[in-house]
Amino acid sequence: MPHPATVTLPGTAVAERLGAALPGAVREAFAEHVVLEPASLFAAMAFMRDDPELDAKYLVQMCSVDMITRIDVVYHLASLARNHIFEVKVPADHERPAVASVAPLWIGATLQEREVYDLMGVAFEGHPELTRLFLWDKFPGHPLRKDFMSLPGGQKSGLSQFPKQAPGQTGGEFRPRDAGAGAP
Amino acid sequence: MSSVVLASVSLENVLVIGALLFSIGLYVSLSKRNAVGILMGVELMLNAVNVTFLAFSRYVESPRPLDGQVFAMFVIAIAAAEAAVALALAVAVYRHRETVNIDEIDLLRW
Amino acid sequence: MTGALLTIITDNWWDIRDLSNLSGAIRDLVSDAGGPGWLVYVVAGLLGAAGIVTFVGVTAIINIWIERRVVGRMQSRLGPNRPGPVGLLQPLADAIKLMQKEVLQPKLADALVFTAAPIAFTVPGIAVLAVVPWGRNMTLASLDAGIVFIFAMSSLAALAVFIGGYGSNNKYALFGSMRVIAMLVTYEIPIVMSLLGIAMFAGTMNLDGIVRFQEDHWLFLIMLQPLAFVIYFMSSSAELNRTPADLAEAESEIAGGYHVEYSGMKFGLYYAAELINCVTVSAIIATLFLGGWWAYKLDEIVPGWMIYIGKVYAVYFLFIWTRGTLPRFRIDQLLAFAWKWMTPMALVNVLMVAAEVLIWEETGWSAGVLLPIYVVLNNALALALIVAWVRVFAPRFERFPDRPRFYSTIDVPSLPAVAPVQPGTQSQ
Amino acid sequence: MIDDAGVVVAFWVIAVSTVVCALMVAAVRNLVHAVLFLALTFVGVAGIYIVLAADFVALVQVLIYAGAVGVLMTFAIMLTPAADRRNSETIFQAPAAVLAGLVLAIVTFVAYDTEWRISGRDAFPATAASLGEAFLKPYVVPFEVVSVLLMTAMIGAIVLTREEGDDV
Amino acid sequence: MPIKSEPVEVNIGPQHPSTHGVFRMVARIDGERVTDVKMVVGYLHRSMEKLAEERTYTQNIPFTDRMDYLAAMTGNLGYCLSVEKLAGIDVPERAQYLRTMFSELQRVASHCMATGAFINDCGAWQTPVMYTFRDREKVLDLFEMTCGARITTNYMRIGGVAFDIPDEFLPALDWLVNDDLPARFEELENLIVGNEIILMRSRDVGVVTPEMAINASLSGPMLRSAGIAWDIRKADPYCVYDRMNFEIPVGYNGDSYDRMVIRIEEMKQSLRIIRQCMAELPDGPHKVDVPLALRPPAGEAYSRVESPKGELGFYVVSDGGPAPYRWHVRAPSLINLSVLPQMTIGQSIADAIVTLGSIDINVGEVDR
Repeated sequence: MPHPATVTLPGTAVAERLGAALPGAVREAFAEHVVLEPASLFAAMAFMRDDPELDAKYLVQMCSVDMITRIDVVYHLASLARNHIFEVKVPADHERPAVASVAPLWIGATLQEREVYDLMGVAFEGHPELTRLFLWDKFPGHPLRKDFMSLPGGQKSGLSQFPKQAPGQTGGEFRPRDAGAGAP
Repeated sequence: MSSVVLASVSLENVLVIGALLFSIGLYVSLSKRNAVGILMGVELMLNAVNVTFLAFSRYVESPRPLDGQVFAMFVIAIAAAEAAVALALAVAVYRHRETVNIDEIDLLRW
Repeated sequence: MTGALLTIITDNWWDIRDLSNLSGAIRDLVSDAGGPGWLVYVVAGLLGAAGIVTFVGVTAIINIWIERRVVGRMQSRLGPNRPGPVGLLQPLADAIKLMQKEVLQPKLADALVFTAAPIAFTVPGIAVLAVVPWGRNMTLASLDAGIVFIFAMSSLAALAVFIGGYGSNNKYALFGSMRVIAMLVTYEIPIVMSLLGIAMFAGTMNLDGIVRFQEDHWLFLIMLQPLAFVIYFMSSSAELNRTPADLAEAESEIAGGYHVEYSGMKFGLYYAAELINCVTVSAIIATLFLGGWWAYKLDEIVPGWMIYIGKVYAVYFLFIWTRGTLPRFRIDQLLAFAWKWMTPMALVNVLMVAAEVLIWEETGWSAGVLLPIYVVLNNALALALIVAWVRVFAPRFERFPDRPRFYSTIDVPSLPAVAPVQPGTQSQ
Repeated sequence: MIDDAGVVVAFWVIAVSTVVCALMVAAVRNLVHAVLFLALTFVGVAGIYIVLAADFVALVQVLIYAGAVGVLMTFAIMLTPAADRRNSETIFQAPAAVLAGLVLAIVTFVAYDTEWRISGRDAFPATAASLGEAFLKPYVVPFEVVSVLLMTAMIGAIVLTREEGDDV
Repeated sequence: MPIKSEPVEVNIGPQHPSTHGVFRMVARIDGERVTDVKMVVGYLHRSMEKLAEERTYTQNIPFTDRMDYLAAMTGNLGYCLSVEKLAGIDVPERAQYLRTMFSELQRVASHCMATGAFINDCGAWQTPVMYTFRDREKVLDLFEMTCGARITTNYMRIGGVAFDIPDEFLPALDWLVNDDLPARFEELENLIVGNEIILMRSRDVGVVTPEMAINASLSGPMLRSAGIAWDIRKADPYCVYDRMNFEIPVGYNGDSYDRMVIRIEEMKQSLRIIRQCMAELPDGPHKVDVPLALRPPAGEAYSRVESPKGELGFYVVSDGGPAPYRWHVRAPSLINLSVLPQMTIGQSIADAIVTLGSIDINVGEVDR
């Protein structure tokens, strides 16, 4: 008999279902994920969790991605009963990222939000005890941010110190310099 | 060594030791501030009494010499019961008054 | 003078089973030499004590090796085999290591109590061996209230443990020592009750007398008193806080128990004291239940004390066996077990024994007839009691409760979303 | 009259050390040390019993006093953590000392003054069996009364220290 | 008037014999009862997610061994699957069968470790741990035979497996799976699961209700012990799991006892899978070669694997460059811990240790 494979709901289906209930909650919808308005995040999440259709009772995982201009907080929600999974993103300001916390909705989110706060600096309002999870309290800055290395006095990061192209060559094949037979 | 004088242990010597223990017990129970301290004094006094009982049963002429030891056993049993109740009292008082110093436990009603 | 000395040890050197009562023999020797009366007791006492302390010292060393090898064997691994031919020098290596280790003392611990504790813990353990009969007349102090002496010494251990826990001024240590004292006090009652049965049957509390009773009536007391043996073994394994009752130094819970602050030779003393206490309890069980140095016809051939030490190690193996296999009780389960199971069973045992001894006294039948009946009766009764008690009182535990269900596909019931409960506010 | 030199030496050594331990109970500053010295005194007194040829009573003394009462005292101290642990004295210290000295003087005078009817018998043989007889033949009523007393004391202690919440 | 005993703050860990690594639990206890639990993690934080952004996709594979160092194979597999999903690489049949076989072997090894450590926490001093470790050694020897390493195997590559299995691998595996391990599991079951004291110590200890399990996004044995039949190998089959027929054990009341029994049953099911894999192992290439500096198209992918600890997910975001732009790992151990306070508060301190042992966390995975 055919094994049930997890269905990944397309962002548009989620957006249309969500838009019907909470107009204005969805900023835009892509094939894989849906982007929510930060303001109506908590309401949208509560709706998605309690909606019999979406039934997102299982928060699979949450993390954050530093997109230089903004910081995306990514949630993967799933329904075990219906065996479907979908992705939700919330953009947050890059300098002082702040997003509503979903800890009151899922216990699983408590530790994961503390990790995102610790490594990316996203402040979650409404989290019962938002402290650093891994690093010690007086650690300067949040390591997973792309601009972390450019702290005053911070070293240059590993690979990025080598020039991407040899001098004077633009694109195309790399031409080795003429080594001149045995020149010192 | 002055063994001539002390060649033997007479009844009086043992009674003196008993009296010494008794007076120390009396002093401790009268002068200590802590309830448990007082109980220690009482226990010492009871021990002293036991020593004298056994001394008499060992030395003094009597139809049933073992009665002294029977009495000593009864004293030990009762002392244990008394210690248990007294300490239970001390703990109960501590629970209400947060202290076991007898100076501060003077109200008849709390 | 040397002639007199030789009379103590019979002509063939290996057969010292004729060594009559230690102090009696020495009294003849000293009185021949014209010494004052009281000197005899001092010399006899010292000699006996020296003998017992060397036995204890040697046993402590050997036991470390035996225990680690046997437990190793049970865990399908080798156990110490590096130092010495088959790891025999391992205990020596441990002892030397412990001796040269620096003895740390926490700053706030009060010195007097901190140093007194290990000594106070070891002395009662060794003192009990003075009462135990090693051979036909080889008892250092055959007190006529031997069993009460054993209780007295084991009750002293409670105070010593407290001193250790309180002295080292450490939260874990105090926690551990409180647990141990609760256990010791709880388990003293079943111990006293179970040995009461033995004293009643043997008619005397003198350990020599008990062994002679077993010799005269040609049986081991374990046959007459199986229930007492079971109760005594279990409660003494709790008294010695060995698995399954090693609550005190439950490593996985409060690391270390009452001897957590000790290091160097002080810890060595605690470690040795635990082994010595275990040997002492094995010695008591061997004497009271397994007939001490007497073994049917065997003790004519083999010297009595060899049989006795063999029995001590046999019982000691039982303790190692339980230590090797059983997991640990929780403190409340342990105490409930003592109050709800051991003490009532011990009471029933005492009543049984009283009835039987009364019948034996009143009817005046010969022991030869009555004792076999008692043996069968007691064993059957013990078995019935244990099974009935477990059936009635033990919580319902079938061997393999509710096997897990097996699903070939996922099946998740649609459950209501639950409001997450923040910690601390949960079911209080 | 005990005149065997060894026993006399033993008696005086034990007696003096017991009195010293008793004095330490009064003098030592920390309450827990006081309890430990008390336990030592109990063991010392047991030694005196043995010299007075009461071996069974000595064993019972060690068992009940040093074992049980000692532990009872330590539990009492542990159950009252906030109370001060100093072995301090009240204002009645001086009068207490005087009274104790007076009692000591009177008892020693009486001891040495009256001439006791010393019996010439030797020390008792093993006393355990005869004590058992004594308890069950002449003193059976007090024996039962004491057991009842112990029961009531136990129940009293439990009732005093039980809290409402405890499930007994 | 309750006895005023001031609560004591007890530190369990980080150097504690029973916390499976440097995990610190600060428990406030009142007598024996635990009144408050605070978890302190981060002692083993190596910030792998930052390092991964500096290395190419293939160079990141060794990180996955060192996260859950007791289940390296499933770590490698999870990561390779997510990159293959991102880059659209399909893996030859033989590699898929080998991957399934090795991840099931890794499950047996990890569950052996978990069961042994759990019984050790219950107090059976070292004996059952020795038995389970002896069985785990045999599995590790098989790993060493194929990829040279016992723990940090680094065996899987993007597009297949690093080496093909040597000739003497299959006979050895056949002996292990058919003759040796079933008897060992029988022995383990009788020695421990039927043991009265273990039953007393682990029944109704650390109970998780089904609703709380889903809400706290638990996974693996934790979820299945609460009575929810959810397993990624069944729900979202990867490799060749859809061709295997096996069953997932599910418990009743979510206590430590159920978790232990489930782990032992899962080991038996793993043996079943391995037997089927060995029977249907096809020939063919064990790897499709992928350029070393693989540049997957810009985009993101989340794929998940059923590791012994639970659902191990990899969320990889690529910007077209040789190194991943963002590399996030869903660590089942960390998420399974979020429900620890609810489970231990109100119980005795000894039960808290047993509960922690039954969750079977791996601090390398918690801290990453």
